[in-house]
Amino acid sequence: MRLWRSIAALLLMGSGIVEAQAQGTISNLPRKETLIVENPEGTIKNAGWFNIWSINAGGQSTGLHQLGMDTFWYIDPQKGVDGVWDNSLASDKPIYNADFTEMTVKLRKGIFWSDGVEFTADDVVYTIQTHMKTNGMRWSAPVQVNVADISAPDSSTVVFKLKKPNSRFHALFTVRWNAMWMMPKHIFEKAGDPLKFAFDPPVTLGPYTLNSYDPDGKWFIWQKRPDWQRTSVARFGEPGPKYVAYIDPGPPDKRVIAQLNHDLDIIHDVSPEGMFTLAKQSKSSHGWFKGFPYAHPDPTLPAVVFNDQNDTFKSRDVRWALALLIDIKAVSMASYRGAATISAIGVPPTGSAPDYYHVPLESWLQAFEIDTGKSKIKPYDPTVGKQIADMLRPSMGDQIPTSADEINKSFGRGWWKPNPKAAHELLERAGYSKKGDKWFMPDGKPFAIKLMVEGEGRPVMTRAGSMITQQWRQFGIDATTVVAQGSMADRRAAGDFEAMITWSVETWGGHPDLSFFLDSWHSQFVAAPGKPQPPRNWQRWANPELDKIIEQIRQTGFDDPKGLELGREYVKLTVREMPTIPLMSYNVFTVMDDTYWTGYPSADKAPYTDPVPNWANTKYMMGRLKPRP
Amino acid sequence: MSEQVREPVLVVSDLRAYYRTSSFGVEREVRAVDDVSLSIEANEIYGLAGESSSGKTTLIKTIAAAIQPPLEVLAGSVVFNFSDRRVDIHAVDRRELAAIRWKHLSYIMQGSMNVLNPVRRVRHSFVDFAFRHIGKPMPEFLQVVRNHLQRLHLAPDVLDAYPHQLSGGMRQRVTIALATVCRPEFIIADEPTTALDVVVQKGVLAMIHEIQRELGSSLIFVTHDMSVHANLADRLGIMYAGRLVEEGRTADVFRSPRHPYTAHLIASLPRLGDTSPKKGLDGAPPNLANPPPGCRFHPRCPRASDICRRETPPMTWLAAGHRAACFHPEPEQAA
Amino acid sequence: MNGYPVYLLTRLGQFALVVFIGINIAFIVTHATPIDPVEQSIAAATQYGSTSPEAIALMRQSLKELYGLEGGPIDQYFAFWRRVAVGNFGPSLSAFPTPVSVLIGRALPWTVSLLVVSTLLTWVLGNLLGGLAGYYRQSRTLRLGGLLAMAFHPIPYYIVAFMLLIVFGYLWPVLPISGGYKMNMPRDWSWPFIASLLTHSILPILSLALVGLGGWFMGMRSLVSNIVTEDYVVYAELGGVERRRILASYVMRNALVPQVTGLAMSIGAIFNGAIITEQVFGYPGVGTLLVSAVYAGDYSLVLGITTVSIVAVSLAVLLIDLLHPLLDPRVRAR
Amino acid sequence: MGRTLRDLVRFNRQFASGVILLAVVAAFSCLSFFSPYPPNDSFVVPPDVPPSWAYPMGTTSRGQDLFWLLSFAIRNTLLFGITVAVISRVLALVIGLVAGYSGGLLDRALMSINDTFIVIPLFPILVLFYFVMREHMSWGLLALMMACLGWAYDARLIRSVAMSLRTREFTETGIFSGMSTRQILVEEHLPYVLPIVFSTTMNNINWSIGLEVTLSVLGFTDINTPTIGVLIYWANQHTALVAGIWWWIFFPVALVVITFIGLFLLAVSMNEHIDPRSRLGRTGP
Repeated sequence: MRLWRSIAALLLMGSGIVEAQAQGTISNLPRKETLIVENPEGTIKNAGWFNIWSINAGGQSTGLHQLGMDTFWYIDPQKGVDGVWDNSLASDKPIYNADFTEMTVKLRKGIFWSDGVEFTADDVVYTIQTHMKTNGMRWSAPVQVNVADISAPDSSTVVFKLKKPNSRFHALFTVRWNAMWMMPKHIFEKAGDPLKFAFDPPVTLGPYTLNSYDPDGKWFIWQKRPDWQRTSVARFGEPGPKYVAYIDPGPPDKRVIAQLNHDLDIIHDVSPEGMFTLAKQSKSSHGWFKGFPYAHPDPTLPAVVFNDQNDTFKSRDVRWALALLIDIKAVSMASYRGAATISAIGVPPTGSAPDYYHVPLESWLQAFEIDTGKSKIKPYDPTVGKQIADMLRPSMGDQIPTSADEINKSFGRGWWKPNPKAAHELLERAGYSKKGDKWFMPDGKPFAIKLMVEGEGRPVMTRAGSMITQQWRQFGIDATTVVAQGSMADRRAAGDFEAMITWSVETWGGHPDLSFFLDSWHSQFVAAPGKPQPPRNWQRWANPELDKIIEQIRQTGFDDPKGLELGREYVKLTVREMPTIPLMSYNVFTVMDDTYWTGYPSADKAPYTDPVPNWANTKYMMGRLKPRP
Repeated sequence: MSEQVREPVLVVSDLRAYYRTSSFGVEREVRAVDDVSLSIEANEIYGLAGESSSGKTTLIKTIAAAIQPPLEVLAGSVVFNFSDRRVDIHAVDRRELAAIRWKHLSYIMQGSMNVLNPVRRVRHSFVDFAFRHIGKPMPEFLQVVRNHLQRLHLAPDVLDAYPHQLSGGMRQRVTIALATVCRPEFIIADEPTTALDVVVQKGVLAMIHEIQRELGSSLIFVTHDMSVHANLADRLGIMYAGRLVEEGRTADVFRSPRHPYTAHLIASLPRLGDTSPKKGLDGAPPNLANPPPGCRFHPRCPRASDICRRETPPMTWLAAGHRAACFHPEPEQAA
Repeated sequence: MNGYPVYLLTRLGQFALVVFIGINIAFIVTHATPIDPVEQSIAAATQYGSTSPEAIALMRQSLKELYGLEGGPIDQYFAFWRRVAVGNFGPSLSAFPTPVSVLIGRALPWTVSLLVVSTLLTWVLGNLLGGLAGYYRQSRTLRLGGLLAMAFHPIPYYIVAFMLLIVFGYLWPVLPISGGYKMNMPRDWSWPFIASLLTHSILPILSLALVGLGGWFMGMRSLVSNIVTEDYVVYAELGGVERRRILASYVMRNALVPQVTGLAMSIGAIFNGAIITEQVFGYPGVGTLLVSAVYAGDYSLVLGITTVSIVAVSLAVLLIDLLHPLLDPRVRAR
Repeated sequence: MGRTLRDLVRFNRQFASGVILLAVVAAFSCLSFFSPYPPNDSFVVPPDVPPSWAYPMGTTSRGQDLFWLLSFAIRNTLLFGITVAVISRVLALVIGLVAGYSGGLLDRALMSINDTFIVIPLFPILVLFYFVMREHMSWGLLALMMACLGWAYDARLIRSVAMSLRTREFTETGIFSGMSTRQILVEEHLPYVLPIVFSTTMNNINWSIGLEVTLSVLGFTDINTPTIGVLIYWANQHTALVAGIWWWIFFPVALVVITFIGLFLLAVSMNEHIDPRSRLGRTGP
């Protein structure tokens, strides 16, 4: 039949096209010189927009802020290439005057923009003044709140005059994920309104410059500057990859497939199962840890965040009761299949934090006691980390570390031991009562909790949430999980939730200072119910003791050891009050493929930076990457 | 009238055509045409009469070889003697059939109001049906068509009309024009005027008659309207329950029907000045899926006897050119 | 024959009404969402980075001014219609200050070409095969084809796309499963670029086609098997008209009339399918844009996309309806 | 009607296979009442066990017995489809009959609304609706919403039948004998329209289940109610496909495809039986 013949011909033609396409994922560039990285922002709506100083207009982690931008300082969430603190555009640490009303910055010399113009103090002054003049730029608000005046005594010195004392003003220019980036004066002063300028192509200060991008926002390719030696990272040697492509590889399944085909060198994050699959099926793929639990613990602390303005959660007894009903082992299994690093206290168990907080406070925690009114209990169980390791060992075998130290690093230390009896007593003291299988609130209504999770955006947290509601349900509380896909940020800010899985604690990772998040927990910033809450005190918790701690930190230098003491005070306070239930660090399954490149950061051999590729700190990774011989 | 004696143009012998269906597991056989024989001479108009579902339309379809499942021809033959060939219409292949149709044998279908393609202009139908037979280049062909239409007193611009723009009568005339444009030797017409009002009907009948005269074709047509038969047919066949029960010259049949069923048909025709009440026929026409044994008319026949219930009466010549299938025919009426 | 102008006017009026009602529904639903674009922007700007609550308050104020979100819903409603009238939906709130029309303009060609190609392909192929299957009812190949087409037909777009993804992306990875063309390929309309476009569109088109084909196939087949018994077809057969001519000019030609109406009725559903397919295959287009706009609370963009799709779909329906009288002379006369 | 159904089962192969497929699905969904586990609890059995005698469909990565979980899911999915179909049938019937019977301005107004619903892209509207309702977006509400969007196509069909009925003799008789419009519609016209309604129901169930699956898989529903879509959603969350937990994807997809084909066969064969001329099975409601 003729029909069949034409169908066959069509198929043949089709397979010809497929054949022609099958070779390589990238056109016109040598794969061996290209690093392909996932950009978790996905598809960029407005791909041709590189003006990172306008809010939310284009992509950020498209390589733009990792490879193209630069600012004074970087704090590494891990050990750092040359220490945690790196003077990048600055040649030295910030120099404050005695009452923290003036900050002087010494600039590094011999740094050039990618178009050959030298970077000087004029660029810094221009950047600050533009933000002072223009409303609605990304850093306009913090600049306008803090800076009274800026001046450049010479081409390599800038002096900030502050409106009021601020011992942490340098944080604005210290990269932890990102910071305020420097603008090229010679480009922007000719561009007119800085809010309406697309900055395409971007003139960069980093070691790479834009090669090409997809107008539909699926990929961005950067190329090493021939004059990379005139950038701040030249100190650490020549960056390895000639080209770096930041792409949208699609949902987790597609990312795994892409890396199995060696078409994606760094996956930003996948599900635990995807990680296990890659570990099993691909010899060249590996995570931050050599084996289980693979993932990189980000210095963020997912927790059950209560809306403490909600009547139900105003009572510390209720909050503690709910904490004592959680079996963290089951949550760890359900969320990360055991690959979580748990933390009982309000500091993420990552970077240098365990040494500063978890270890020194261990004995205090073990002695910590709560009085339920009927009994006194010591809720802390220091062996939970080990229990998780033991639980995993039968199925995971030698991948599970055996030394106590490694277990602590990988799985965390202790947590609260489930204690339904104590929870029962605490709830009764708070006026709750159990009738039959169900708990009732003091007003006689059934005790119901809606726990909000983010859904597909953070699948692991969604799983943790549904496990926790299951545990609460089994105790007789009518708990359900609510998916706030896409509307999470809004509802979190608006206080439109009862409890949610999110984090209100983020730290530098490599530095013990907690001001990064803690300053915003001051009661002066707590919004009235119904009004939007600024980050990051999502729990809207106000406590005079905490205010005192924060006020003292404000008057203490960044590196002052007194800061650490105050940090520990904060930890003890939050353990007693339980304003949120800290669960674990946010472990990111960043998977790196050795097929084309080696030298990625790793926990045991090379903890020089965080591998999670949307962090601007990953610029340090490029210098360490070497083509696989 | 032509005196020349020639072989009949159409000879139908012992034709048997049943509808065979099987739906929901039940086999059904409807004996729509059972052992029918007849012949039609050149230049003759043959009328086929009978009440609805008497099998007359099925017979005519079988003659036209317009057979589609579930209709099946089980026995007998339909043979045409055309000027250049002799054709057993059920024995030839599609290609030959296509060559015969319209050139030698054309067909005016029942419900011919709807036989024209509703989404195309009339001209296209003429081209599709007749172009290959006439064998002339397109402009000349269209001229032939136009002339033909004019001859039938139709304005040639009907060619540019869509069927829905024409009245029922017009459409019927166009269909007749379409059926006759190739000057066929044999025309089959199934209820050509049924749906038309009386005035239009008259015009159409006159037109059929005229064109048949002019072409010298033979014509077989079906209608249940006895007055049309009286006006048009040279010879008349009466069908009852799938069988031909009487056949003769129209005048003879009307004057002296021999089969009791024919007699009843004719007696029930209205006549001017006759006000006597018409006697109806008892019972209903038989179910052809399960016809009565013997003469199929016997349950309703006033003259039926035992033999009628047992045996099928054969077609018997009762007078010159007049035959009927009855054991107890009506007596002949004098002229 | 004054039928056509009247028909035209009625249809145009209907078109205007449909667009009006549709856009109103979209406006109401969009503005009922609790998502605040300012909060979304702040969340995006402060995510991970350092923030001070005082600065956030300032930022919130200046963003509100910048986005022009002041004024009640009524003011916004009228402002919106003014903007629709001039075809300018204002700046996108999640890609400020890029105009919504620029973003849509960039995405629309992908969706439109995906839709047009797959719809035409499906419709033509489905009708052709269905027509043949209805006419040549004995053909085994056509029956088999029909069975296959029908098996896919009742399955929703998502599941079909998902199955294709599994088969061609994982079990037998021969086709690209994401993106519109190969990375770093210059868009110069050279042969390799076109080939790349084609290969990347195979799966999205296939998923739309597999679902759609069965419907047209069955519709046409049953239409044809009814039309075959119509007097004019029987008559044409009796008239010895060539079979191919009967099939084309008599059977199919008449069956097409309702199938064209059917096409108009199903454009909306096919558009839904395209949005879903874009999601599954990471294919650029309006669907991808829409979902990300919804997440970002960018209701300028959401409303822009919904308006454009309502207008585009109704326009397609209108065009098909205007074509209808050309196919069916009986409509013209009415 | 009963006799017709019996005949259809006995002699129409399409209908019979549709009935068998749906009976299997329905029986399976009834098993949910005997499930030893509550549907929302996880880690009640060992995770990731392939299909075996103990777990005929294997277990999920969340430690749920897929067999029992799936029985809940298909029950909820079917209930959802039926709910949407019933509500939207009522709407389609009322609007179709009223428009077809009354004609004139009312007809034109109703049909304009009707055409809007046919033309309007439903998917964006449903997604937006999810954002409006958020956690109040229960299963029932989604069903109601879909019913409100899914009546248009069939209302048009019913209207055309009602229009032809209007010119029939019994309508005239009804009017002359003083029946009210409501009486005429309910007592005279409804019986003619019901068979069509019945067959469109199957198509409508198919349509609504399809959309529910799509919305759920993309995460736009309440994940506390297990449906087929929610099941696939969780499987995707655990990258079940690349992790080799194929049964978690395969069984829900297979079951829902069986349901679709079963409903579709019923619709097609019933439609052929009722009205061999009508066309069926177009995409859309």
